[in-house]
Amino acid sequence: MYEVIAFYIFAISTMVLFTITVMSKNVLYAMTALAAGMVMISGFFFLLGADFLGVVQLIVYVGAVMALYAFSMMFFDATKDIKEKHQNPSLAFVLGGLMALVFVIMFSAPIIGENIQALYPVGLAEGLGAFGNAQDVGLVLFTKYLVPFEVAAVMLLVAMIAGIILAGKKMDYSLTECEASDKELEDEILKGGAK
Amino acid sequence: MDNILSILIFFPAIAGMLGFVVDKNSAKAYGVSVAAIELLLSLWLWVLYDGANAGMQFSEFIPVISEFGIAYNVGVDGISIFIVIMASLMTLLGMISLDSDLKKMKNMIISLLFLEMTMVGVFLSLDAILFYIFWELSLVPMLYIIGAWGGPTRVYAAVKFFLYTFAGSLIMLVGLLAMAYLFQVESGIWSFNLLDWYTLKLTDNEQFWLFLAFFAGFAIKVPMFPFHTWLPHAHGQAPTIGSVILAAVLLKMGTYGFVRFSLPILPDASVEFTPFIMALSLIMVVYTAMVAFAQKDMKQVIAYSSVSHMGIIMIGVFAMNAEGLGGSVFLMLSHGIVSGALFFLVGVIYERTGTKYMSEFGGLATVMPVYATIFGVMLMASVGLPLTIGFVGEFLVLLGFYKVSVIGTIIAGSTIIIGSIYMLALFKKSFFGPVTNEKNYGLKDLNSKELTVLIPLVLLVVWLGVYPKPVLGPIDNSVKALLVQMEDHAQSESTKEAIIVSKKEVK
Amino acid sequence: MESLVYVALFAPFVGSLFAGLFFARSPKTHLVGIVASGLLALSFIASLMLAIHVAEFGAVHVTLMDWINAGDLSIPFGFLVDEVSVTMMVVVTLVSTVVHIYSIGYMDHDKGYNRFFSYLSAFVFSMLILVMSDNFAGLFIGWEGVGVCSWLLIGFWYHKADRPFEENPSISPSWAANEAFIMNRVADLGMLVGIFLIYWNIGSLQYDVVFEALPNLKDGILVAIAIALFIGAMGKSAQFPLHTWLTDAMEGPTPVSALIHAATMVTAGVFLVIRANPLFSLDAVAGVSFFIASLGAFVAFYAASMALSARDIKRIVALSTLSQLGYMFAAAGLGAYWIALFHLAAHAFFKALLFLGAGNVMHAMDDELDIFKMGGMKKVMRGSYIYMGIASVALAGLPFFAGFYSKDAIIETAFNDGSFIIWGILVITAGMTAFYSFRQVFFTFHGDERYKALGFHPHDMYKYVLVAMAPLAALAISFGWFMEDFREFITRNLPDYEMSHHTHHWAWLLGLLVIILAVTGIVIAYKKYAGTGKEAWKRDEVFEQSFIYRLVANQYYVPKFYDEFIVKPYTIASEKFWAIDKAVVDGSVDLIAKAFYKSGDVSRGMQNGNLSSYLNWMGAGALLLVVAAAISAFIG
Amino acid sequence: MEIGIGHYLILSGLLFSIGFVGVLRRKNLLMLFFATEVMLNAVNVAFAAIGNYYGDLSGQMFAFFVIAVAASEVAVGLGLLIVLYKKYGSLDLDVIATMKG
Repeated sequence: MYEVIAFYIFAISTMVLFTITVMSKNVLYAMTALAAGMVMISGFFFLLGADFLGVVQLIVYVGAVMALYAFSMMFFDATKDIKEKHQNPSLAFVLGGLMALVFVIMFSAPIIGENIQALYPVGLAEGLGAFGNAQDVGLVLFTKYLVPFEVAAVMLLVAMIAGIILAGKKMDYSLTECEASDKELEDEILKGGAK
Repeated sequence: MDNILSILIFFPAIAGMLGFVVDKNSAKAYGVSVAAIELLLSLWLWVLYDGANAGMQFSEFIPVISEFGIAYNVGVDGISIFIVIMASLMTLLGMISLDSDLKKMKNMIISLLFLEMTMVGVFLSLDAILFYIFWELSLVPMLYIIGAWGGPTRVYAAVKFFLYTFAGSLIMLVGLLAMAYLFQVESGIWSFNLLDWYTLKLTDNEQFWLFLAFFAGFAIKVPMFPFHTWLPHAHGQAPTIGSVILAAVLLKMGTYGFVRFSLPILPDASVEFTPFIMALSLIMVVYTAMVAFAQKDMKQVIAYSSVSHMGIIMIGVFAMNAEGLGGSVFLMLSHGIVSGALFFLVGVIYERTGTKYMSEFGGLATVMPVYATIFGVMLMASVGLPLTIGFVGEFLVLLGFYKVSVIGTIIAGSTIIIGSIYMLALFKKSFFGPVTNEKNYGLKDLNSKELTVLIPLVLLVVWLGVYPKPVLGPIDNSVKALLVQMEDHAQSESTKEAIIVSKKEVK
Repeated sequence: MESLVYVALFAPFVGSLFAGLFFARSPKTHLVGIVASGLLALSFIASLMLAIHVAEFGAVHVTLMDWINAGDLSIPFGFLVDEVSVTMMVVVTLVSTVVHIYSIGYMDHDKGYNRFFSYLSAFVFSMLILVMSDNFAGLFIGWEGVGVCSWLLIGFWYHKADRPFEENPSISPSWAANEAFIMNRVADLGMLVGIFLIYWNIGSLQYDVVFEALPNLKDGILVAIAIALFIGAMGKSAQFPLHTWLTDAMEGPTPVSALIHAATMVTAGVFLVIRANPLFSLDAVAGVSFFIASLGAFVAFYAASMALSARDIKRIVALSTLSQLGYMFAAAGLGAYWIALFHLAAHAFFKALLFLGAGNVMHAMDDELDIFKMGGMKKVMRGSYIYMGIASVALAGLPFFAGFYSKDAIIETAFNDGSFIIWGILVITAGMTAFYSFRQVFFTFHGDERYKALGFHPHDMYKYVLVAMAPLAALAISFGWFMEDFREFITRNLPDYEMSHHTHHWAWLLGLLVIILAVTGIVIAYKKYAGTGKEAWKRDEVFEQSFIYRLVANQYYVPKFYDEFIVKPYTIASEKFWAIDKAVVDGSVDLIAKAFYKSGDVSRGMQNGNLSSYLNWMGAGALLLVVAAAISAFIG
Repeated sequence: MEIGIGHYLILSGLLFSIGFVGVLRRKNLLMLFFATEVMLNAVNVAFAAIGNYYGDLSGQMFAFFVIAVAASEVAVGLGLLIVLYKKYGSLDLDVIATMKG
């Protein structure tokens, strides 16, 4: 019963929060709503018994990703409202609505649900369930999904470096004035050389 | 000289490659000498060729992709040898005819040499893939020649020429691949060797579709009605040399394809399709001849007449007897020489006056008697006067086709009437009557360069008209062998009945 | 004997090459004319020797070399000199020699003098191939060869401009040349079909093989062959309805008209029928033969009627040629081949003479052709007057002249055959012939000197030209005297034609009837046209407006009909086809190309560079995929 | 009333659609990033739900990797956004329409 109540609370709140994210004109509002929505999502994970995933969601998304957004926001002018021109304002809603409709029809039809079967029921078949979710995840992650895990790790490293390089290039002056300052720099060097 | 065929194919290409480093001013001399050597080589091939032997000679076989049976496989028989000689002759004469202050002369020479390689390659290939490669490659230099040296709407004409023929030959490629697949299914090994394919017996249904696929490629090249409209555009815009090569050699690839592929590989379908081909060809003969009559532009008359004559060649191919088939192979040569010469002649007057419209001329015979005489000779050859080259082929084709259809022969035979109508009308409008255009009074008669080009053609026209035996003999032998092969290969009784094998012995 | 055959055949060819290759561009020189004439004389002598040889030892058959060998077909360059061909050879070379010599004088002032001899000799060469060949393909070579030479010679004065039909019914030499060539080609198609029929049913084109195999063929095929070959003959011999080119061919120089369009080429059709007599005398093709005879009789009358009103001196002669060709076909169709050949030879002599005489008149009158503008010229042109008189008498068929024997024999044949309608037509035509040929003579040489008012100063031809014409005149008079010898000679090869007793009985009466008619015609012509002073001829404007006169003067409107119902529709159809070609055939191809271009142009709007709109497109695509997934999930 | 897999899937679909609307609607690049995050999270929920209801950890694993990918995407993407912003002074797609063909 609590599960049901929790599900509906989480469901309603995520939907509302994400709608705010999508519709809001203010970046800060949108970001805040997104972060809140992420927290609510982690609630689903706990509900589903994926404790480790829920924790990761909180740490990575709500913590790291949102922090990244927040920091990057410092580069943009976040106080102003975002002005967007919409040529076909209704188009997005029509398409989105259609998409939602299709999903609802698809998933509410019993035929789909019956066709979904577990191909590799890891937890049950190997009796992992006994230790709790975090241990199970660890076991699977470092055995069956070891290679993807390592690849993901490398990827994260690469992404981190890339992020630093892209964002951190010539941090000390504005890129828009880049050419002008380049010239000044050159001039200075030339003068120095001449001296 | 075991590999004379390879030398024939690749000598112009290598020479063309070297042509890039030749000095701009000596480019023409270089091109002429290369083409002359090539012609001598092809004549040497004729000397070595054993006319009594009907089969493939000087064959070379080098496996290239052996898993799929693709090989470098060339050979020559009576059907192809003379077309090769004609191709090299036409290239040489074309080079000689080039105006020495043509812009980008070096590019022209190199294009022509590459074109020569592809032309010779097409007629000598015995491997379907090799054939296809040369077939498609031949488009490229021609596209460039039309596109770079052509008239005002040259790009349109060149692109149309390229895309139209390319679309057809892609369908043909599908047919070739399907054929190889069927061969693999039947025999367990992959082979693109034509001589292997000749032995394969296919069902009616397979033959039907394969014939259509080949037809798409060949018919557009011929060009058969109603796929002919690229040709007048191409001729109208192409420079003289382009028109000459196009009419003399490139069109023959189509009819040659029918002889080399459709007939022997798909005998039953060929017989089955004969009424269809006949209908198209007859429309082609009569309709385009009438369209030719309506033209105002001299070159277009000749272009349409080309189409009309190709119709005669087509019905000869599908006559299914030695007279008709041999005649049509001979007619390929004679049409090449005659229409080539006619395009040269139109080029001469175009070079002098800058126009091709007949209304601008009139009375040219008074001003340029030698020109008019040579034009007259070619005109008579074109309308198929006995003792000129045009008659032998046309007579044999009509004779052979008579066995297939009497009405068809009478309709096709009307070419001797309507052919002379448009040709004589052209001659009258341009050459007879008083000199109507004052500008034409000062026109110079043929100069020595033009005579060098035209005199050999005139001699050929007369020589092969009076004494066609040296050429007709080998053609006849190979054609008879082809028909025997077709009859052995045919499956239905009606096909065997339609194919008439000569009573005389075939070696 | 072989060498003689080759000498006879190739001497004119050598003459043609001599004139054509070495002197084509050099100014006129009499050397060319003399050499060409000399070579022709050589050819004539060789032919004559061959004739003697044939008379003594029989036919000569030589094969020069192979021509076409393909499949089972084998055509050699073979030449057969037998009684029939040697007769033709002698006639052709004799007339040609005279015409060549004549041309030296006639073409004296023409710039194209050398060219003319080249063409003329080439024509004789082709004609000799035609008559000497031993197979149908060889015949066809000559057949087409004379066609081309005729084209070249009719259009000899190619530089003349076109004039409207009303001014000059032949429009221009080049137009007339093209007309002749194309009309002949129509007939040649028939000939070709005949050759194909022969080949596929017999397997050879050699005369001897073919004629031997003919009786074994089915009737239908025989009739088809006969019809096809006769269509060929109709074109060359200008039989109705392919006759209009012959009168227009008079645009060529007069020696050409004399040689080609009177004596030799136009008789090729008759020659073909005579040559193929084993075919045409078969019972199975009796219908075709009778048709030939009937058509011949019809053409004889038809042409003669047109000649009655013609004003153009050459046209009159041309129409009389047409009429006489009709006689020949009538004889050949009725099976009297040797009589046809005899008339052919006799006609060649007197008609060539007549033409050359007309040429003299033209030459004197600065190429004026209208006989209304002549008159009383016998004083200034005595030689020509005599020659034309002789020729006209021969043509009219007065006793003891060549035409009398041959024409009378034909009329007798028709009577003997029981074809009284043909007979009647031929008899009436004989009267008309006498009238119009003497109308011409009287118009030209008698009556008032109308030319003086128009400022002409006529003078007779060179003496040597008149001398050269003498052999023709002699033969026009005397050829008929050798009728029995000729019959004996020729019937060794051709079937004899015997008159029945009944006919023999009536023969003198028939002859008398024809003579009376002819004399009547001449007398009427004399009364009407030969008077001077008060009795002089005057134009009868009222009569010229009458329907019959106009019908005849306009050649029964046949040229108009051709122009209106063949030439114009053909031209219009060609133009229409061209329009269709551009709009429909080419248009549909371009339409495909345009469709691609258009679709590209339309879809280019998607690539506006705005990521947001790309995202919209992507979203729509994603939605589509989801829908597709949903559908496939529900279905599958 | 039992919460079954269907509930979660429908929820996931709805959330995905919300993100989808965002992707279609927004023209600010940063907001587009937010919308994609929404979509990714929606999918994660579905993965986790399926994994749970079928006793298979693979669902969670996928969600886990999705989070990893999303994180790296954000890292690189934000770097690029900064560069873009410095270049154009705006993140509006209508302004950065340089891909016009």
